[in-house]
Amino acid sequence: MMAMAVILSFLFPLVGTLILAFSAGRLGPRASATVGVGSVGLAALATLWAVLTHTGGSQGVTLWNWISVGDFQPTIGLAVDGLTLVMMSVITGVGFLIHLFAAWYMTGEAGITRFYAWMNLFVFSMLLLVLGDNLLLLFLGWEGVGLCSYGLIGYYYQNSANGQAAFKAFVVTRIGDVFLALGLFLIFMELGTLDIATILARAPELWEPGSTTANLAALLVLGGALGKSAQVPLHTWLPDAMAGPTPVSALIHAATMVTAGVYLIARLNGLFLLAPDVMLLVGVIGAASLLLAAFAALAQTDIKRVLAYSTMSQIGYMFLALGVGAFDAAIFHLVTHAFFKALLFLSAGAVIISCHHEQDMGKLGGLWRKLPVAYGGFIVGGAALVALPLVTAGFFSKDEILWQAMAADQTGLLIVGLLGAVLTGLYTVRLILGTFHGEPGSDHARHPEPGTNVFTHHLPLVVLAVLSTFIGAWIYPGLGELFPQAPGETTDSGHTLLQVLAMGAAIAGLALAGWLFLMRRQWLDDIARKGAGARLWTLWHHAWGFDALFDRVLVRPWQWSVRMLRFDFINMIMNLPAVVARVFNAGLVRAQNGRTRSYALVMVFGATLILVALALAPGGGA
Amino acid sequence: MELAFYLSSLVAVLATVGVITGTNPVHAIVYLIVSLIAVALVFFALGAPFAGALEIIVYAGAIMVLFVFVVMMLNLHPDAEREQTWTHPRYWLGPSVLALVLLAALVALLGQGGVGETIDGELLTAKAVGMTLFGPWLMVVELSAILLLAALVTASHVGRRSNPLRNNENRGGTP
Amino acid sequence: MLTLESLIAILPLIIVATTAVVVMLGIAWQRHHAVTALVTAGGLVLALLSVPVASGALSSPPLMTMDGLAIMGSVLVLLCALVTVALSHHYLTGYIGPREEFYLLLLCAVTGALGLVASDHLATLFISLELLSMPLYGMLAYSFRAERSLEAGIKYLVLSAAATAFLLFGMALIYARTGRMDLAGLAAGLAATPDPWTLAGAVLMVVGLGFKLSIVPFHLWTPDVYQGGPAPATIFLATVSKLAVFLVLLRLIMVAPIFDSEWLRSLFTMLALITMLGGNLLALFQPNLKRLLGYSSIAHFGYLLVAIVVGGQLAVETTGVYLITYLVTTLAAFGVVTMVSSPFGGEDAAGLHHYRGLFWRRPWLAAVMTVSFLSLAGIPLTAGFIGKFYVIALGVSDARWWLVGSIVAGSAIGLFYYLRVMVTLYMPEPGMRRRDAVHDWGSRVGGLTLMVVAVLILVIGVYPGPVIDWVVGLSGVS
Amino acid sequence: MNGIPMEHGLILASILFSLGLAGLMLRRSMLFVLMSLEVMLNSAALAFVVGATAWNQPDGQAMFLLVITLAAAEASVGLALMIQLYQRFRSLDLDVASRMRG
Amino acid sequence: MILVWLILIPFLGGLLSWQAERWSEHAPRWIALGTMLFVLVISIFLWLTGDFSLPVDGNSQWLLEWRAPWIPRFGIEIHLALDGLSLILVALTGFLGTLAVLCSWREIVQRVGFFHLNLLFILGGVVGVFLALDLFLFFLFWEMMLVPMYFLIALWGHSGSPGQTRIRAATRFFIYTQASGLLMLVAILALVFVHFSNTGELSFSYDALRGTDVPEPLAFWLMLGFFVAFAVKLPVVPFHGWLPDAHAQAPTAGSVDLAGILLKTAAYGIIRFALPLFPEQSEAFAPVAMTLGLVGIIYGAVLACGQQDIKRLIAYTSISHMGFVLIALYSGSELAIQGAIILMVAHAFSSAGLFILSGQLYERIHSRDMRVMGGLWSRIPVLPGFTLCFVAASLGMPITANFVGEFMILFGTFPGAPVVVVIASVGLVLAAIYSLLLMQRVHYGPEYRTGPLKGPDAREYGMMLTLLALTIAVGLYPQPLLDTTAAVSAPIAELFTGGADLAARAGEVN
Repeated sequence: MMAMAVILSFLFPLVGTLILAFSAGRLGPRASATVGVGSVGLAALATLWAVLTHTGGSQGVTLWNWISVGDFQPTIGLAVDGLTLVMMSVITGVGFLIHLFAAWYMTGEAGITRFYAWMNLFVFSMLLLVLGDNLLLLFLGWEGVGLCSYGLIGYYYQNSANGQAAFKAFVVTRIGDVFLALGLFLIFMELGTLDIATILARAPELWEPGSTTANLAALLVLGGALGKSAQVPLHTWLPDAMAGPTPVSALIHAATMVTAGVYLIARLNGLFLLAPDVMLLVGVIGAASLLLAAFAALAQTDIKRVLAYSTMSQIGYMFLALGVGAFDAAIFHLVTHAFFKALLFLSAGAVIISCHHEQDMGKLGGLWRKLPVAYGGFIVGGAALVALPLVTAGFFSKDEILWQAMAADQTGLLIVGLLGAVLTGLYTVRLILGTFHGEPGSDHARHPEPGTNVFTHHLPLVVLAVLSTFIGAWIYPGLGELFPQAPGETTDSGHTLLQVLAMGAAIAGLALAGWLFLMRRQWLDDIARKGAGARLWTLWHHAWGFDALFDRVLVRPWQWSVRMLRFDFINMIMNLPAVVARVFNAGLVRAQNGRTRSYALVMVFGATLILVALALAPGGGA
Repeated sequence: MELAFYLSSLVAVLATVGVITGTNPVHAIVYLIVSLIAVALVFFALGAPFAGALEIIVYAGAIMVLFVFVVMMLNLHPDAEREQTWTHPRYWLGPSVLALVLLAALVALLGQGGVGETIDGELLTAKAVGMTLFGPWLMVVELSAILLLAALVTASHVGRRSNPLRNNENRGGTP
Repeated sequence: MLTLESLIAILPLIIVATTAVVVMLGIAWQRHHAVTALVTAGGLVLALLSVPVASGALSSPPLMTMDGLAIMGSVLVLLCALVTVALSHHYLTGYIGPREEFYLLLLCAVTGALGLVASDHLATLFISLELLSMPLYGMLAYSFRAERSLEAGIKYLVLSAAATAFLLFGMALIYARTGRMDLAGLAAGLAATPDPWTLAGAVLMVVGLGFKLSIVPFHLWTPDVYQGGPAPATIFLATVSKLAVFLVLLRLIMVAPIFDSEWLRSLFTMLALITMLGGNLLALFQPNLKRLLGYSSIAHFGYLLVAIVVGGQLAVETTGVYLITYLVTTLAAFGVVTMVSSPFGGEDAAGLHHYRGLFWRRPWLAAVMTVSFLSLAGIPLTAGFIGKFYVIALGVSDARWWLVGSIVAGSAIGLFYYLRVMVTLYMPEPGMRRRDAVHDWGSRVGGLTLMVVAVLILVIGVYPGPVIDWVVGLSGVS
Repeated sequence: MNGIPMEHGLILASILFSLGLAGLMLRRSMLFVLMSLEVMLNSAALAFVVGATAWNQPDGQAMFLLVITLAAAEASVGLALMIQLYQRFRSLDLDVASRMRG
Repeated sequence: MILVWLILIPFLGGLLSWQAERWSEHAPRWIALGTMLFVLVISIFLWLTGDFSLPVDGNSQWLLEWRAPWIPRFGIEIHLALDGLSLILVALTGFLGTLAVLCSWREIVQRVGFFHLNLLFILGGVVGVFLALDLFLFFLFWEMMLVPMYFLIALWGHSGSPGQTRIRAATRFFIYTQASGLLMLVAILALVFVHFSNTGELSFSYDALRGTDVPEPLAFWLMLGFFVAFAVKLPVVPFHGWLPDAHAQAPTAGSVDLAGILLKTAAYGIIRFALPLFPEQSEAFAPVAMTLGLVGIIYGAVLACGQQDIKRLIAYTSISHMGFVLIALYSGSELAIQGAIILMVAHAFSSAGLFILSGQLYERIHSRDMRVMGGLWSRIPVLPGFTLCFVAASLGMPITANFVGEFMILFGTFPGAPVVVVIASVGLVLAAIYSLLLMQRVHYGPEYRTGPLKGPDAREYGMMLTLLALTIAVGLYPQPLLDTTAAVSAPIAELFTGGADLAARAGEVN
């Protein structure tokens, strides 16, 4: 029963993709949207069915044997447990809302069919990723997500910058994928299986905790997760990925793609527990990404880029949680983040469409009256992002993370987390103020066309807004029993203190932001315009210069070598015999000058040479 | 005997040098005849009078007359020969040195080996040669007869002066 | 002694010589092209038929032998001569001027070739070689009104005479050292270690024979003579002359111990190397088909020299098989040139541009050409591959890696120009003036012969068994 | 003195042979070239006679005869070609007849 | 006898289509199509009816076998045999042959009959290579297919710059392969003569020569002789020079055949001959071969990125992909060798797809230069989508057969040579770069010219769809292929470890 529901849940998007792909332009925009949205809607229903019929524990269903050579026996098989169901719910639920909103957002765009085909495939791949019972099938979904992101980021393909962004997203995540692949090779070699359950069972038996192999395997898997989840240093693709339509950004950031890394590490928790050093590294990377992205978000002018960096920052929180062994907290934050980030993106989308594709904060402003729904979405989503105490979902999940960090005695990480909370307040307020308050910066912002469609515009925003409040935190079931014990579960001392601290940080952030952006605007602008402040601004605006660094270290040498090798120097070397032959030919043909005398000369020369050689040979050659 | 051998050898060599360096065809032919006669004397000195006689009759007599005849027929003059340049060392040095080196190599090889046979000038009569030729060598003689026939046919064909079709000449040799 | 019975052994030679006399008388009586050709062909066929009789003879005349090698040589010489006659007939039909002498000269040359392959004595060797060459001067300069034909004749005469002088001097040195001129005698006289005189003599003989085989560096005459001579004369030069000379060289190696010295072996190795590579390198960009075939024949004899280097039973077999494949291939290639050149009295149509797009005008002729060039290049399913296979096998069996390596290198270089020619046949036709075979070439005697030869290339390539067996049967002797 | 060493006879032949070769390589006139060829053939014939007398055999002299036959045949054909050459180019210069090359 | 027919049918069909040009322009096409379909059907029939389990002791490893004496002087036989590997490759030949005929339907309008003669002769030769077991016969087919391929490129190639380049490309192809082939012939002959001196029997038979005891330095050189011949055709990097030119200049059908099956003959040769004949030497040589494979992966990928000509780009990607195959073949792992077979099949599909697509593009915009493309997505319906699919296949996207192949190779090789796999994995990133670069330059970006272009017709659509379906089918369920070739790969994999095992066992006994 449940197996059926699960199969249906990922079959619907697949069928949707196929219908859309092979319609070859015969479907109109409405029909395409209907198919595209409908298939995900059905998937969401199927997921709901699965959730309802789920009886606990892990249930599996094997469709067929994929490959079978010796020990290498990956199957096309699904495994469903609580984690899977949570992920599925997020993917299909939030995904459905995003699809629905896209029906409004994409109205009048060319290539709706292509858009929905990709979107459906995206959902399908992500579902496969979370459903796969072995790492190879997971990898299949993993790569599929990458491909779909490529197709969607490069959706407006006629602008080559978008193509570049898509390209970058794919290649950077592919670098992570290669690490994951290597991890797979190592795991298979050591454990002889790719089945996740078996791996988790066998790894502790075969590997010493902290052994090199375990560390290496965890490290490689982590590499894969970093790429997909846009953590330092493989994060550079994420801001550029904003080139796609906004619903795509929402899908990538909220429901799919970037959460894959978190899911992977949570899924392979047993593996990481065997490698404490790597666990710590996960936390550190999360903390680093958190801070780095928060600072970068402060200096952005494009609303979508602010959101992008905020995503990176929030994923940093999740990694932080994973790093301290609080897998449940990480997934919790993943879920709430999915709600409010989807809300924020969709609201941003509403603003952008209403203002005729204007997304520069400098050119927006003063919209709060004219776009009330979007404003509402931003307020609620922003509050959740800032983790406004008690009323928002974000507060509960973030608090959990910080508590776990504290419980794990990772004071450093805790401080970073708190600092991040302050910064979050700063950039969120800056974003909302810049977009909705103040003077409009352009004609587009002065005369926006608000969305009016209740079903495709208001409904998704409202639903997500509701989920972003404490209700969202409420409906999270808690997966504690699936994971190894988190540090915070054994003790409760200091939890209250922490909560106060967290609340304080969030409110401090907001207060600081209010003071800075409302009272000291001028002073702030002056600082940002000259001297060290300007340099810092530039540095933050370019997200600490990672792009420039990679450009110098990787891209340019690569381009240089491509240019150098373009003419295939090895082949040129191999052509040397041909050149030699040509030279010899020229020389020999010169001797064929047609003169009998010189023919005789050459002949006599040959004879003489032989005779002289004979005369000089020891004993006359005898 | 020995003296005759070396003396006529010297004459033969000198006359031959005259042949290859001469510019006047008729002079060169005369030099060649001298050289051939000198070689014939060498044959006599070696004890092969039959060979010597044939050398004079056939070579100096018949073949050289043919040369003279052709030279007369073509009415060649010394100036007709366009070898102005050949006095320049650049043109004769290489081939001459090559020929000398070859000679040196041959002489060196001749000096290295050998069976120590000497020629004591014992006479070998024409009869012995004839017995050989018309005994076991009969087939060879027949073959040389065909050789002469072939030469005859070739010479008669190539030597044709008149063209059967005058305009034919234009056809050939177009590049 | 020369007995009647021993004459049976050289029956083919006698028949050919008699035919020559008959043709000469015929010319004197009444010129008639077709009849002359017919008589010539008849004589050659008769000679061919008499080969089995001759091979059954118990003794051979003095200075000659009729062993397996000689029989093989005779058969090949006669067959090639027959094809040449057929092609000559086709070619000379378009010739203005007396045509009949050509057949007479050809018969004389065949007599020489038959004598050469059967020679067992330096005198026979020498006189047969000259008998083979002398008519060739005439044949090459046959259309002497064309400058190039005359030039070819003169060049060949002068250089060949010089080569003959080398050969004679070499013989004289050997004779001076041993006092013997029959090969058996040489073998007996030189059973001890070779000494400088005989080696020098052998080297000079190699120069003389190498010239005829156009071994590098004695090869320079080849392209000019090939290009200038009338096509049938070139064919004869490329097939009969080379075949006979090579066989006699092989015989010398097999019989006379001086030719078996280590020093000479390394000399032959060197010569083989530079001949293979030189011939192929020379041909690379050659636009004239006849010159190109000349260069190619240089290279092929370079390959064949491997047999001389290695020696022994397998070498004889290799020589036989390789020669057969080389002969059919060369006959076909030149045959096409003859076909295309025939209708014109002037210079032969040998420029590659004459053959551009031949496939779309004369598909079968182009097919013959393709097959022969594939065979020259040694591509499987053609006779040439069998030959190349044998040579490589021979080199490998004796572990002569340098030679094997340069065969491979030479083949690779060779491909370049063979392919160039082949693809030209199929390129779109140019608009420019072209020369062409007569329309009904395929139904004429020459054309039919050509087709048979081409089919033979394929048959030998696909099913070489019988040919190999035949050669194996004959190479057992000597 | 008991006879001439065979080497001396052969050295004489070698000298003549080399001179003939030199002539062949040096001269442009076909007449001289033909004469050089005669010299070379003659030197070879001399070598045979030297051998024959040294071994006291008739074979070498018979060979000599054959060589003379060849020389005669060669000369006749050569001269015939030379006449044609002269008719065509009004010159005996062999370098003129070098249209085929390459 | 059915094996003989498998080889003869293309040849006869070729002759027939040549002559059929007299009747009508389309007759040669239909005859050629029928011929190739016939071959395909026969091979599929054999596949369905065959039993591919590992041979039990005493049973022949061959599914079908046919032998007849040919040149008794050297013990040469016409010896044909078929096992799972040959069968799959023969079926592939039949399939790609069909595609080659189909994709030339419109492209070739001149000398149609002769074109199909050449095409079918190539395919006949290839089938011969896959079936021949006598080494002489193998060499014969190996060389024979070159001639028609040469003509195909030289006569029907794309006339890029005036006339000459395609002939140069064809000549270079021919010389490279023939010269290396001759080296193989030398090696074969040396092996035969060693066998002869050991046993007194001249034979070119595979079975007889397999166990030949060759003295050491020679054995290594002989192995190298075989390897070079196959390396040129595969192609392995220093010997790859012929490939980009040949691909770029060849007509679509030629490229399809070249990439799809001719390259596979080399891998087949390594599996069938180079490894079993010289197991110890090959094992010693494996590090070098793997290094060459790595160089090929990286070098091919880097060069692919620098190309302007779309077909050259695809050609260089072939070099990169074949690097994986080479690594696998010398890994001594059954998993990797099986993966190599899958990758061979997958690469045949994906590269054929890309080549056919670039052919179709060429028919529409008359250029292969990517600088004059761009923004084609909006101008041509459907084709860009297919391009993306095959590009995804080429970069090893899961679901496609290429992924299965590459990952099986990497999984299989990792335990034996982890460093190699790590470096090879860089190739996965590079594959992404060059594949997407193709997409980027051709279909994305601003439109170079405007105006819609014709979409695919039923024939083109059908070809693409079939290829794509097969790619995905193999990607999702490669097991039938794996089962068919298991009996071939397992013994090959054992060749390498065999020595070590024996040594270990000997140690135990002592």
